[in-house]
Amino acid sequence: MKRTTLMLAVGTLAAAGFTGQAWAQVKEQFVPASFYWVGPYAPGGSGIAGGMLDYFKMLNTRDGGINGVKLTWEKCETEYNNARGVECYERLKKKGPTGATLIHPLSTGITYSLIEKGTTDKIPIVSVGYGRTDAADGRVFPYIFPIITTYWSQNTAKIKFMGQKMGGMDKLKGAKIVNLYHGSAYGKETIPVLDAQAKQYGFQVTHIEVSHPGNEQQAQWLQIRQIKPDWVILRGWGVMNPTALKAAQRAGYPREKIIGVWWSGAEEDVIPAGDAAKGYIAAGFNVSGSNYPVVQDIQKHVYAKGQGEMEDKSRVGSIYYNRGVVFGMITTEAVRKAQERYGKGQPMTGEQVRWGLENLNMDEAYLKNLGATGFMQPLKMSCADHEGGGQVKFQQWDGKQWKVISDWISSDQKLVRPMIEASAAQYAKEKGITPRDCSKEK
Amino acid sequence: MFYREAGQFKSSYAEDQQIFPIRQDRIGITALLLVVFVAVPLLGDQYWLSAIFTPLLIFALAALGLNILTGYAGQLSLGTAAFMAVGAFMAYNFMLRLPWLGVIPSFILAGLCAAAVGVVFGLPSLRIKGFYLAVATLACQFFVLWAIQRWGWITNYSASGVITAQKMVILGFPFDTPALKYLLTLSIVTLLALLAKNLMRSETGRAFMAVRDMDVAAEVIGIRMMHTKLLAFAISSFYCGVAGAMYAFCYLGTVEPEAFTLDLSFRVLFMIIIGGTGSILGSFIGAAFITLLPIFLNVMFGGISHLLGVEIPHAVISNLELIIFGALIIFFLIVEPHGLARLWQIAKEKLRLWPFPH
Amino acid sequence: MNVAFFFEVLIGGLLAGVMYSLVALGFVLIYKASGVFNFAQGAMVFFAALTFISLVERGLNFWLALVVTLAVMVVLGIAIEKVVLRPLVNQPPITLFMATIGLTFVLEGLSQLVWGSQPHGLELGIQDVPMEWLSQSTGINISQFDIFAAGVAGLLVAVLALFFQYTRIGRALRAVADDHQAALSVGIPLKHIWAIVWSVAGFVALVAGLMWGARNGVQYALTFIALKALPVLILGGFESVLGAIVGGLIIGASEKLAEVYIGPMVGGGIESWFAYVVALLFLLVRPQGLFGEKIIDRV
Amino acid sequence: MSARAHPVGEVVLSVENVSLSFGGVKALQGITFDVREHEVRAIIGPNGAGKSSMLNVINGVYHPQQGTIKLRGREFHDMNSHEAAKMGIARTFQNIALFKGMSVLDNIMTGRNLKMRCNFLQQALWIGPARREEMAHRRAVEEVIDFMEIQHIRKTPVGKLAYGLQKRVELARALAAEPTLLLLDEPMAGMNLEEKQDMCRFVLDVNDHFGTTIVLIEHDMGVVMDISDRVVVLDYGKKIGDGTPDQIRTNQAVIDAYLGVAH
Repeated sequence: MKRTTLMLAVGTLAAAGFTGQAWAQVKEQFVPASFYWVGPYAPGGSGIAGGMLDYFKMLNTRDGGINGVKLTWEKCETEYNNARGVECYERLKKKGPTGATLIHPLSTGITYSLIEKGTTDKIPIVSVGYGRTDAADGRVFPYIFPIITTYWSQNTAKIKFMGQKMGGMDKLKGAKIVNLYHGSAYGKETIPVLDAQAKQYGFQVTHIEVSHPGNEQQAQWLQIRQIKPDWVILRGWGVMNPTALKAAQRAGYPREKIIGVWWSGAEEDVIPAGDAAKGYIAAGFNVSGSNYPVVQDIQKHVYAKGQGEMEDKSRVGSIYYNRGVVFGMITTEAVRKAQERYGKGQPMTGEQVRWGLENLNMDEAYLKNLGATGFMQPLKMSCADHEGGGQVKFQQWDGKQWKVISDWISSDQKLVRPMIEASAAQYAKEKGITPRDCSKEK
Repeated sequence: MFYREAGQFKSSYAEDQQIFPIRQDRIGITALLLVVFVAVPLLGDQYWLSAIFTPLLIFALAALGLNILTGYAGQLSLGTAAFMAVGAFMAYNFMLRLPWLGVIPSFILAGLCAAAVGVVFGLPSLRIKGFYLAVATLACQFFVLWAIQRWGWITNYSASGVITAQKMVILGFPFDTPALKYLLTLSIVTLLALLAKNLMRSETGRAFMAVRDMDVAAEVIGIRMMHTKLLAFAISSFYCGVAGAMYAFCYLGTVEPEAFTLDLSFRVLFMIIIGGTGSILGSFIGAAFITLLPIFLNVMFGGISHLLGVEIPHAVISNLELIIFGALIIFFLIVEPHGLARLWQIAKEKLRLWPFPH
Repeated sequence: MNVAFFFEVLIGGLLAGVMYSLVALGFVLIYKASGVFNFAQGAMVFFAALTFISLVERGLNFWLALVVTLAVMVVLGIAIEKVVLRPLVNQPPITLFMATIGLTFVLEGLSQLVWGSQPHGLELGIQDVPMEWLSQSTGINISQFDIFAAGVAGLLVAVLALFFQYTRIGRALRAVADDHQAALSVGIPLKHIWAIVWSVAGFVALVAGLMWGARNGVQYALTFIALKALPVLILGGFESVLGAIVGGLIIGASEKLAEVYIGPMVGGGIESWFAYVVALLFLLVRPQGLFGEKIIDRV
Repeated sequence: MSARAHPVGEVVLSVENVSLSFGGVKALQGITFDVREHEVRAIIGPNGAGKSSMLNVINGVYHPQQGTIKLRGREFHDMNSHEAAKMGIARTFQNIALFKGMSVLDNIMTGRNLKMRCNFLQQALWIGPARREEMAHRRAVEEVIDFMEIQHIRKTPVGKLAYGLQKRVELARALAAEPTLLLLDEPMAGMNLEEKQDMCRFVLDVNDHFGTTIVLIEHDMGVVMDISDRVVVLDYGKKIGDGTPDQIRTNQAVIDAYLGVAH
């Protein structure tokens, strides 16, 4: 009995050693999947993880990977906790034939912790729709990619949307806006941009903080009721979102006047609020729905074979899930781009993928090819611009699902970009970094 | 058979009061120090150094700090993370505003700031005991985090409240690789652990334990209650503060106030309960147990699903990890309420007598 | 100062305090009977509410789901007594406290393992909207749900009071709370009592879970409401049901008034710590809480 | 009693008109008595007479509502424990108040805390002065250990000791402080005859060797009459007798209180 166990153990070890050996020859592109499946933010973590990994699976079955290079991954639970996130990163960064392709930390805190590590290890840190805003300046942050739309950009798009709704930007003059934010780094981040815009357009902004976790907001909404604002910006996270909507209902504030950020705009943020959520508007850099070709391909190639990540199949096509698909597409397309330069059909290193990311240009035609027209916005990255998109769509909850109510609304880069560059320059100064000269990059 | 003190006679009280009175222990600890100071940095790869050993040592230091307060002086505190936060953010400020100070003095000053905060929030301990005090320390936990987010000066007016640790250069020598950061952490932790051990076997340590075991009797034999309790808060917070500074500088590199939530306070409390209250060694064992167990479970489940060839949904794995983590805590509390350090002690006693049963 | 607004804040705060009291009650029951500071109360609230809503969503009738959930909570109470408390009997309070933190992890993992981690909406049939007639006549907005919650809390306290006063088990429970040793010596089986009191606490957790779940949705964050109950506990005293209610009202009202009137002066968001500071200052005057028993050191 | 090395001298402690109550319970009512240098003074009385409360007032654990305490010419309204210790008062408790988590040696070492001068930094560094101080006090403590004949249990945690030994360790801890006034609260309660004899011997030796003034509460009349110089009798918080053992033996009020005469 004992001997068999021992032999089994030896056999396992040998097998493990063998697979380690085998890596060097196989054409695989390894992507760490460090997300969170437990805790208060599990709906977001598990949905995004599911979307991204299902997209990889679909690509592996449908196309046999990226030019024949199969995608592989390993999951790691971060619990949305910095220390765990760093451990996951360190554990997974050398896996696969070329090490980690890039990593989605899926937490602003973890992203911050990985900025230096990623730069040293030459592994791109990709934070799609979160993370450090000023890292959009690729000259100072060569390996950090806050792709698509930063919080600052998003915020200017929101103001633009409000202006449109009011019938022109000049109508914002004298308007009152309340910024209801989560008491955290994430929540506070848009305050400077809002203040700058308030000056520009002449509206009045009041910042009201909700302390973590945000399951009590009576006092805040009483204040809002006193102010009687034209708009309320909801910068929430987790339980703060449904609580805000409920509290708005209790205070008699119309939900059509509340505009959330994309971390306040998933099904999971409104369903718990029940009827109170009806009419609420949220920004998004991706939309919900499963009738896009890319999602249908996932259904066909993955779920039809019973290999999907989501236990609850109704979540396929939800906001978080589709966001994960966007994560997946950005990942694979960066690799594809890198292969164009460094060798088709070869696994790419982190450094090569960084080049791929910086030269990524996903225009409408490209998106159509991916089956993602309207699913996500066109992206054009560059050495200096690690954001690439900067557009937002607005969607409204009708009690059952999110309805898109606007086209892509672009942000005010004239305002945001100088702020990003100033902030990045300060970081560079503090850390003694000499920014890259992008004209010399190929 | 090989582990016993027969034949080792003490001829002075000084010898009797050594930290490791038994020769075999002294050999063991020397070997251990050689391994961690020489072999680990030489052989360990980046993953082990920067993701396992360094945080483990930092958490051990925080646990040691809490152990001084809770384990030795008997004052239950849930504010550990707040003291760490003070240390982290003040170290950043000292380095930023007084760059000529140097890394180590900045750490020490940051620790002293944490100690000052500790004393202020330790004042209620003069009137309040037990769980009431524990809940009262939550006031500290929440207030400090709030203040850090609120007072822009502390984060140098960063919009998000996140700070980036400066480069560490000591005497012109940069500590920038995982191995060097590990060595720096190890040196500080070893030194502070030694100081704590000395302190705990001296008058101060005895006063702490006296206050813990029976405060009325302690007062009657002349131990000053206020002085002793506040000193315990100060020393404990100092340790936590230094641990916080290292958490920012030697480990993560950037920190946000949310890194120091109540969760972290609880985690450190776990470490001392599982490791052993009132034991320096226990702080280390506890830190190792609490930091390594979730990682071990995560890796193990990954291995199991790989072996079986079936893919277990990750949500199941993550939740199982949580359940096993909780169950193991309960299990160890039942098996040895005095912590793993006590198990180690019992094992040593058994070993001393081995192979004779009594 | 706008008087109507002041009263709106005050009344709103008092009613929010009732919601805190609901959670605090569970802590008090267990502390009174077994001297255990049950950190898992928050997780129990989550577990109960999630079990209930999942059953309802799977098509069970409201009342049937309620009964089944209650049964589950009773089983849980018995299991906790057998597996966790009994082996730890006579251990210092901090050890038991730590065990309940371990229990928190188990419960959180278990509930999400069984029912998943998706948030759910919960409708109790009472709309969380301001009462029209009141806001029209006085300009004060009070949600009818808050009144309902206050009623439920009152009813719960009444039921508990009757249970403790008039049932055999209740009397035994009170005896145990007064003196464990004495209760043992007159033949009250401590183990059964503990299982019962944990079950009762499970019932209270279910009620709190339904109330909070109806307000903010049933999701993991329900576990956080324990943090709202802690200052209530130290203010009211760990051992007093009345203290939990009065403490809740004081904390709720002072917290909201502070956030509205002091908050803007210091940058807002003070709710996270204000309640604790109020409780702390209060403790400095009365170290045993509002209704706790005075401690005399005997030597 | 043979000629004493330290003959009874001046009054060192006088308790004047002390009253103490807890809520409605009057524990002490207008108690007045004094203690002379080098004497063994006993306080006796039935259960609940207020004996322990009296000791607690003397060394500042309880704070009386009324009355004063004069110690070596200094007058206190209410004593605080730390001050009392500094003025040379040490004591033992009725229900042993040892530090359960510590070894015998450490327990006794705490008795010397007031004599230690090094600050915590020196102690942490374990440098010269702190180390020398620790050793010096260890030597002093070893003398107490020898005196109390507890060498064999030096390193044992006190929680593991038998009751009689714990009482002895507690006395040792008090002695380590080199007190001039020692308060003993039922040092022989719960002991068997042999242990009692040992304890009697220790008490008398302490008085004899170090000249320590002793105030002691004891139930065993035989012991009290044997070893004390003067006796105070309390009943229901009031003083009902005060004098030499012989005087007390014949005091009618005392006899009534002990025999339970109907009032």
